[in-house]
Amino acid sequence: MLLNPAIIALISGSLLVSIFAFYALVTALGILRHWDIQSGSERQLALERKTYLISTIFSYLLGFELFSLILFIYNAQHMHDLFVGAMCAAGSLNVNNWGYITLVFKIITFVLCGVWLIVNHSDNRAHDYPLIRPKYKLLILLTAMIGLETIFQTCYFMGLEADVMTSCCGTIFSEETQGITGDMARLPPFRTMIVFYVALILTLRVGIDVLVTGRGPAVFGLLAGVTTVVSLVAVISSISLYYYELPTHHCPFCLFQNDYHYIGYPLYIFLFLGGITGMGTGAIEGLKGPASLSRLIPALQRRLCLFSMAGFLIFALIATYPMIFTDFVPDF
Amino acid sequence: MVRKSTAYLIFLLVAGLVMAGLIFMHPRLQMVDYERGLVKRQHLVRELGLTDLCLFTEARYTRHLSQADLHSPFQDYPMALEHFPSGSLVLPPEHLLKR
Amino acid sequence: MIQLSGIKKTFNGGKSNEFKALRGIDLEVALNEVSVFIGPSGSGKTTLLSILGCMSRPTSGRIWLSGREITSLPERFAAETRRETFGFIFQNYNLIKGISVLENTMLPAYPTGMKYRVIRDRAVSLLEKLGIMSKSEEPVEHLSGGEQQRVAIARALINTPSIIIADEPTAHLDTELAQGLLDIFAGFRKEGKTILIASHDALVFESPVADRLISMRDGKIV
Amino acid sequence: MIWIERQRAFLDFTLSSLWRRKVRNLSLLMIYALIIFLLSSVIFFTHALRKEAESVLKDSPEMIVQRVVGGRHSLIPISYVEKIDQIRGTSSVRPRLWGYYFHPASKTNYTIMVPEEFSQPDDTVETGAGVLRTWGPLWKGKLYFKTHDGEAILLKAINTMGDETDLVSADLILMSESTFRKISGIPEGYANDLSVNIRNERESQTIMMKTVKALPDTRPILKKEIIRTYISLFDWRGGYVIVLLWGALLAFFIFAWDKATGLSAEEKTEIGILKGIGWDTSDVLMMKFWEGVVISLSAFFLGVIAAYVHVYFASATFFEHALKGWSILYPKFSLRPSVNPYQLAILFFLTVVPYTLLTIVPTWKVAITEPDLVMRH
Repeated sequence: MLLNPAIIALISGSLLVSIFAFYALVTALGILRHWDIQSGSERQLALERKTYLISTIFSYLLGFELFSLILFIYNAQHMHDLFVGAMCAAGSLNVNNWGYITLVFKIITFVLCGVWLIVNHSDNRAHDYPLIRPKYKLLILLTAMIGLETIFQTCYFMGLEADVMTSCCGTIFSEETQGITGDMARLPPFRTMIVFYVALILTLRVGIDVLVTGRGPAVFGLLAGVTTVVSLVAVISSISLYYYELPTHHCPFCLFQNDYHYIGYPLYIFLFLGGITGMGTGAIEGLKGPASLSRLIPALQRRLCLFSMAGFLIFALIATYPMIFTDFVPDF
Repeated sequence: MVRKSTAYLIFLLVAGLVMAGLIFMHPRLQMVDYERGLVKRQHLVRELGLTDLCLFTEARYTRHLSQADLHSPFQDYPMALEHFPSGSLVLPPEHLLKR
Repeated sequence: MIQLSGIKKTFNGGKSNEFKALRGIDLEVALNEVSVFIGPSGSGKTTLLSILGCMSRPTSGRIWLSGREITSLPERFAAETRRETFGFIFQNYNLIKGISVLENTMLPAYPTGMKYRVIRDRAVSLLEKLGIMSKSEEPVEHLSGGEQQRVAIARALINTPSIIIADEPTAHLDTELAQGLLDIFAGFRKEGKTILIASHDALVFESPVADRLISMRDGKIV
Repeated sequence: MIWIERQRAFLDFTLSSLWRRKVRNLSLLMIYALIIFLLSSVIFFTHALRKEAESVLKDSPEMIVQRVVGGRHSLIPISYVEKIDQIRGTSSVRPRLWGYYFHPASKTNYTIMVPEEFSQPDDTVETGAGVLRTWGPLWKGKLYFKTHDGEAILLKAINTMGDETDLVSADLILMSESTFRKISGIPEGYANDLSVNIRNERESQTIMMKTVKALPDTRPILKKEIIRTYISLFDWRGGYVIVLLWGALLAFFIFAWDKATGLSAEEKTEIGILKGIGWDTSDVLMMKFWEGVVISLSAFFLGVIAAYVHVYFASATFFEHALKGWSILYPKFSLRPSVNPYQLAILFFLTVVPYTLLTIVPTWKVAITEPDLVMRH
């Protein structure tokens, strides 16, 4: 177990977040049990008031999840010199089995939180809370994810021992490594980039459709999800190469370092902005059914779609920039 | 009269600028002075083969804490109670804790 | 036209201290009129006004405002309706102590997201019209009862509501001030506003301003 | 933008409302800022010390070889030098002569040391700046020493090292080898330990293993380990102080929570009025969110700026006492300012996050005040 301020902050922060998510979940389930929108009884009024509490808690949680994600990566970055062989966050996360799974869960909870808030926001626009059931059932999943994330993170920090031999990004994200990280690094950069640009262009094309005609938000949501994943793979397989100007350095974390002007932060933030709002566009498509929402949703979808396209575009610009303005050519 | 939120936002802006100035600009202004001292310190460390910072001078094992042996924090007797304030703050050196 | 049908309101339903404030009210109130609800205290006037003003929901029964049903609105929409349609003048003025007259006047417009300048100009013109502009920067508690009443009126008007609800507006005023208030109400009627007043002050219901008297007792209209 | 206008308006009201109870709110703000100040001072200070140790000790010898007798650090025969010299990869080995000297008059422990090349005569010493600060009155510019066999000698102090190197040299007294042996009583042919320079630092691990194999009674200490000792020392220390400060933090959060829960009847009426005149629950929550932002952000900025000034302009005066402990001699040092967004994020997480979360529920409880409350008398 290592004890540094960031670890204390992360563990205690996650614990608090889990407690609040759980509290909100219990409240939500209580609401579902007695919910009756037709009734004007005092109990129904009290329940409606509780919906405010849940929305408030989760909007705060989204902010904290983002912060904790950034702090987690930054801390992994900062700790790397405590472990033999670690050169950046990739190595610190690899010290024990919990590091990467914590990171993956943190990303998923953050994205889920964002999508949930989008659904919640659209539900609040209607007079009759048409989405209350699906929305609160989704909270079960979300809370479980937050809880698991907290447990994994605690295991990760508890299991840290200084001096442990670990591998650095050079080996984890290397073309010789077995397993998923190696697979991603082994992908041919050129073809991955083609897949990336095709996915991006398709998403934008469908996005324009959504903006102009209002058709195809579900496809857009799906494509946004796919593009997010493809983009992450593309970062590892080729985008990183251009930033490092090294033919074999595939690390997705070194981008966060000073040497690369912290470019990782805007890069990933815009990617997730695009991903969350894009998937949100799709997620509320299934909710057009209720009459009270049928008029509100398309307008909302257009706005989300616009944000999503802007997010992906800026991400693509940041990713493309070094390819144009560098002499470096990786050997394809 | 200035609108209250405007006044507050100005305050935040000023505080933010002061903070940013301290965090990002001040170190640069200090750089030259600091570097000069650092070079001297590094020089001295190299020349004399020093291994420790002179932060805690109250006892042998705190003054050269990386050179202390496993038992010196116990004051020569394993049952002795620690009684230096800094003894409660420092760990035995890393290489002795290795399992 | 405001229509009410079968409005009932029960407090602490199902408990030993259950209290039936309204026991079935059917009523139609015409717009652009001054309607005065009269009756002894505890007769349900205030409860009825708060239901009419979308402040609370009836236990059962429905209300239509110009044909739109407003009873089953969730809170956030009720608040919007309350803000945009109604202006309230409370018995105790209910101004927020410690903040200035001007800010108190502007408060109901804050959640609308209107431009600050617009709200401010409107508040200033209302305060000027009511003759208390000179005190606009003073904290409200420094004002006399009559002045506070006028601040409360200005606040009720800031969102240019079509319906004004006044609960015992003359309770703390001497005759002269009360008469002044009624003159202000008369002016509102001329502007085409609907005014609903609850009062057991003879000065109010005997005044020529009152177009219609609705008397209540024990939660019913009599 | 409607959204911005709304937020500005809520901020306006929050500020008016906070200003009304200025004594109470300012005292809350001050306590909050004080806590952030303490935490950030600790984090800034330990981080700066860690950085300093890393950069200063970068040039210390790659390996120190100590001899261990009976589990204790003992004198090492100089003949060991040759054996280590024969190990491939070492570039130079030299014996280090150093020790402690207790000066009874000032009740201070100094470090006496023999540099590799000492150009002064035997009866002079070079001292660190801290030595002359604490030694007491000199006699004709000379320091009075007692040798190991009780003999008194006077050594002239010259060439005091400047304040700039105090962090590593404050208590150093450099002298010639013969003077050192006279004072310390370390016999000829022995040294305290050996410092070894290694050509390629990556091989230090192998060389260390070879050393132990060749000389089983020695214990090599690698530079990497020394630096890591300092890194984890300061990280760990920062961690511990924060754990200790948890008490204070907790007390503050309970205080804040209590403040949020125990709203006075007057405040409740106010919320009731706001609801009555057309504010929605979410508007009240938004307004209260801005209240939290105003308090947390102000406290955060004030606390962090004050901590920065404390650590980097005032050399962490408040911590001097804790670091100094019982020692007489304390180095003068100024640290390289190195605050990064990472430290700010930690601070934010430790202070603002719990504060905000803890006030959600009480805030919500007030925000759902029934709008018709103001109509009931």
